[in-house]
Amino acid sequence: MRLKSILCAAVAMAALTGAARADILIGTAGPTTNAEALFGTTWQNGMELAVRQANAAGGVQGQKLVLVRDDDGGDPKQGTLIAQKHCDNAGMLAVVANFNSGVTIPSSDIYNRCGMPQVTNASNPKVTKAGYKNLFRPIANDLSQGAAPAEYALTKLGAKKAAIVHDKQAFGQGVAEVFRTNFTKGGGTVTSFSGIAQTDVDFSALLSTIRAEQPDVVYFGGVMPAVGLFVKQARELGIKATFFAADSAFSPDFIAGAGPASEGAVVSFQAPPYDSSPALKKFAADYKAAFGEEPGPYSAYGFVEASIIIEAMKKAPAPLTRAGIVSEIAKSDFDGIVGHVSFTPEGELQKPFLFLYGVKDGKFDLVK
Amino acid sequence: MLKFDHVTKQFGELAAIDDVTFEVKPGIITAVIGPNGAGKSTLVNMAAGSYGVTSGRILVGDTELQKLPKYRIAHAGLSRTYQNIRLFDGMSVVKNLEVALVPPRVGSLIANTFGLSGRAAAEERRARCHAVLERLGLAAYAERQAGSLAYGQQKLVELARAIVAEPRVLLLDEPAAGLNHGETEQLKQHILALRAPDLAMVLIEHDMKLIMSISDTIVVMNRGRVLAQGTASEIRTNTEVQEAYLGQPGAIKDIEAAARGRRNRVRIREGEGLTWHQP
Amino acid sequence: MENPARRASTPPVAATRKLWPGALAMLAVPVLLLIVGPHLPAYPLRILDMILLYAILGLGLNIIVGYAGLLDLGYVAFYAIGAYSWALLASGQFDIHLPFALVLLTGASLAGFAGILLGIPVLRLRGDYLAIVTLGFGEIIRVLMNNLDGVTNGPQGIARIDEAHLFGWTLSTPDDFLYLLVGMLVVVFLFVWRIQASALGTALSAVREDQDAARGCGINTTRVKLVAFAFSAFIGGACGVVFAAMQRFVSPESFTFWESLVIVLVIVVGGLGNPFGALLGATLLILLPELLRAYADYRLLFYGMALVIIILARPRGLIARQFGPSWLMRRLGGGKC
Amino acid sequence: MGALILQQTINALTVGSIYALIALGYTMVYGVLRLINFAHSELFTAGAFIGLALAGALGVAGHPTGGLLVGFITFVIIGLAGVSVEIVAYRPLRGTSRLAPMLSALGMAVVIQNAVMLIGGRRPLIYPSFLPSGVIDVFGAIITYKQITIFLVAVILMVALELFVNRTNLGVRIRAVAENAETASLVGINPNMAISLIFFIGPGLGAVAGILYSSFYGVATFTMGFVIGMKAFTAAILGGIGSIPGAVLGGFLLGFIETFATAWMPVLTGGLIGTEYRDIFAFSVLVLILLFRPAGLLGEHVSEETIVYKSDF
Repeated sequence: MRLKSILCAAVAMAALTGAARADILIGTAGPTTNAEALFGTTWQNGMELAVRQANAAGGVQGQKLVLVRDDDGGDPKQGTLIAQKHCDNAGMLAVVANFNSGVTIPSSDIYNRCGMPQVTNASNPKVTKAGYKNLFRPIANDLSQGAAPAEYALTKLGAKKAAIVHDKQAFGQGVAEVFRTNFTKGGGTVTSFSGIAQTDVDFSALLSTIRAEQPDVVYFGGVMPAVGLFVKQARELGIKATFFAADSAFSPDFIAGAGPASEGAVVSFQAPPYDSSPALKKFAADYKAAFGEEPGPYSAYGFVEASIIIEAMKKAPAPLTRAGIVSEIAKSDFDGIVGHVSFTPEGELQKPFLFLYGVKDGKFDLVK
Repeated sequence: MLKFDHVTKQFGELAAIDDVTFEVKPGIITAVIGPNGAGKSTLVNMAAGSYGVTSGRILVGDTELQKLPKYRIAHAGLSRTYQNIRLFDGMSVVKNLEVALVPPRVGSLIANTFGLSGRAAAEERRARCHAVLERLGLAAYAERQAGSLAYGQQKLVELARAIVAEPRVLLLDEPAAGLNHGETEQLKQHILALRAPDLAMVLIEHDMKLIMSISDTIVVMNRGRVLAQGTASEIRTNTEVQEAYLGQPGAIKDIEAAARGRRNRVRIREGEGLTWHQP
Repeated sequence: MENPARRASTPPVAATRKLWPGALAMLAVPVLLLIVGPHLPAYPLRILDMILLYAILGLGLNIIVGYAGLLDLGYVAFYAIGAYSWALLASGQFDIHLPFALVLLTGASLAGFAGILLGIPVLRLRGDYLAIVTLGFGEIIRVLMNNLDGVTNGPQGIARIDEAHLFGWTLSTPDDFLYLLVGMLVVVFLFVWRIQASALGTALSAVREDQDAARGCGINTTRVKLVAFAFSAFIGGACGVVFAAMQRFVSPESFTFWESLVIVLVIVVGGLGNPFGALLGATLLILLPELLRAYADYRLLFYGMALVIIILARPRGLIARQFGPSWLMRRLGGGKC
Repeated sequence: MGALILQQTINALTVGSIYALIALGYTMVYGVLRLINFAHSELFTAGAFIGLALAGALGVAGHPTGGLLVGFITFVIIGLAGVSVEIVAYRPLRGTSRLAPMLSALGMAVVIQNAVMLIGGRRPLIYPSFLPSGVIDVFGAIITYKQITIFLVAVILMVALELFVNRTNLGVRIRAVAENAETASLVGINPNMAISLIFFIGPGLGAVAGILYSSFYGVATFTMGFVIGMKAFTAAILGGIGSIPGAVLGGFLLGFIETFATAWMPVLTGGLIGTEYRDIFAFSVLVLILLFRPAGLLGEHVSEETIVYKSDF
């Protein structure tokens, strides 16, 4: 037993180096070196911003916050190792983890065992199925992300035929299937439902086939940069349909990458326009000041997710404990920069919000 | 014991071996000689299963070798050495020999692995290997890596590997090539000591002195055909043989090039320089 | 006259060596792991579990790559087959809940069977052609897992896999898996060592050194390669079952080409064909990226550099082939061998 | 229908051109060192990034003629990088084992990819096209000038390489080393010189492919090399690795297999087998071809007795 406590102490010490003893640690893990590195990094930057602003405002209960960033490479195995690392660290009181559903599911087991408040960015409906009380998802799951565009296409655009393409990843295929279900339910016809590889860059073969189907809308379940390439190549081949894409396309990269081809494309995103409220305007400006670039597609989510933890910490009884923070997060009831945050008993957002944007004159323009 | 029965080998248009028939008897040493490209190596390679046979039969006892895969030919009791040494360089000398004694049935191999059977047999195989090494004066090198030995020793290890399985037919492909005088003499003694009533030995060699001194019968080949067969003194006086050996080397080279043909590698042979074989 | 080649001879003087010093030295490792392991905090303990898992994978792949000299770049396929066996046969996916021991055997056997099925057509290919076909096989299996939505849930993966129970013992914490993995390691280690020391090992070595000469010596090279493939795949499959039981979640992203490369790295960095090498290689390759976490963005850069430096410094691996368990036994046992 | 077939053929030729260009680098290195140069795909990526930086520095982004200059300079830079990689990471390992240099190459691939990430950033870079824009409509199929340019550049480079290797003194030296380094050194050819030359040309061509690729698709990401590298390597194997015409054939063939699998498989199987089975189809074709031609389409089948290397690894 003595051996164990000595080793524990040694590890805790090692983990704490770089952070003053009294600091409160918030952990995070996401992909920062693989193909999704841009998402993971800018997502974590969003949290970083929230933490910095909290510190500038005097920290939480007189203590400073430190964000411990880790790279899980989108790999479930690494995700579980990091989860255990965070769990073992006594100074770590909450985590924002993980970015991918496939990593969140196995790691949530581990976070659950050590009672760690876990706020996730994973949108797959399955993530919250285990019923862990310490797991919260402050974003809309794939069900609403796929449903809203289908409804919009049917009612507003009067679309009859849709071609659906997805990247065979948990997220892309998930939203694409929801779109298919809702589009068919609403009386539309799905002309084709095709999978591609996430790393694909050449869609000419598939697009040539889709062109022959003459769909009214094309839904792309996938992420950048594939979605930008897809739209661009489709226009080059003369496809006239309206394109729909999910949140990762809500980025200047999409408009710049696809160029004029992006005009008219509809993108779903879980935040109102950056210029729609002073809070969002301030976020976008602060982000640019801190990191020298525009926010990434998931930066706002990262900011909100960290904010939820920080808000809970402010209210939790001192001394702060993981359990105390969990119960405070569950009681969350405040307006984040993107919308009102409060959770169902399952840890889902009470009222998921989703906005649809159309690209107009090289800018995202709220359409719904 | 080993019988070539109207054997022909075509490489494209060229008949490297053209209707060859002769028999190698047990208990004696049969040498096969001939100028470069006469087809000696092709004959050995066909018997050992490295080359397919175009037509004809090659027999050990009643077994038709030309139908068998290479490893079954070994099981039929034929083993060989190579013109260019082909030892298992990274393995110890004794392991090299053990390869030739690996049980043929894969089922028993698996059983051995799990320790279900064959412990005694494994010991016995090892003992046999050591015995053969002892006989060829290699006992001291048993645990050395085969690739680390001197050339002459490697040649002997190859011989040891060829005889450890107690073959009925032993093909020696230029065993003395590259050996110095003393080593050749030693080799000669070993070959002579191997002579046994139930072992047919075939010797392919360029060293005429060695051949004349140990062969019981000599087969002379030229341009893929058997030119003559007889004892050393008969061959020496045969006029046809003399002609063949003094004949045009150029023609022979063509055949050889064809025999090795179709490979896209630069090779330098004596006096030839760099040649390109286009695909 | 008697054929001298058949003359019997007395075997060499029986070796007077002791077995216990070597055996003791080797047993010390698992015993130490069992004593120290459970006292480790959970994070290092989980890393230790991963190291053990990759060590076992390395031992398995060594049979093909290290012993038989055939480069398999798709080993992860067998690992995946094992993992999905547990995921499908012990979860709510089809509401089948088989016991762990049974699935361990089934999953490993399925993988072994897949190894044979793959081996029959492709084993006549040589060198890099075999490597690329195995790579293709690995990708085919992964893409299949990703595409067969009705069976494997596709990219969503299979979650909420059962907890493993082995003869009444519940495997749930990292400690539990430490015991299981140490046990497996000992068994697999002894097994691959047996292979190396047995006639099968001799045959495989001959295939590695010179396939044609081996055939000329009477080795049915295709058959022994097939056996090697099956054994290797069997071990890979068993590891997959354990991995799925540990994670209680499987998805295709755990079985990428990169995983195959990592397992090849484990054995090459450690020492090809040497069971100790696999242990050392796994330790290094799993520990290194974790230790480098402090370097954040530079982590993988340093990881790559470290790999190149290690390989440049020890091109034949950290422990050369000949310094395997047999060597250790001789070395510590004294006497002649 | 005819237009669709024509369209898909053009699509396949474009993709195939890029595969073929990258495959050349693999096949040349393999032909000489029997090494799978994992770092090749990352040099391809680095080429695209350096090309972009150069275009910015020279102020020629988006000009086809400026592209020629950028392509040339990038060829030289990446060529030199390739030579350095060989000298640092592969040369010391020559003659040790076959796996050591291959895994050293893997380590280099990780290093280069992460260096590109750290220097070039994680954000997908919007790539200015160096290719002329415009389309022609041929019987209902749309052919872009970009596609035509890529195809032409690839063909010109491949013909130039073939001529270089077969008709020039340096080329013959390379081939001599490829055939047999030992023999070549006997006739006075320095194998190191020839190997360096190969590591200059192969990655150089890869870098040009990188610029073409990014110009065509309009984007460059630091991770783009890995998958396309694997495909190009597959193409090289398909054609018969070590053979230059083989790499070209393999590249185009893989382009066709992928394109037609995507376009027709769902149609032919009534939707039973979707586009997501493309890679399975491609690898299955590879396996089948290798079963009937174990050394690839244009590779040479070496008979047992003439095998120079006794062991595979």
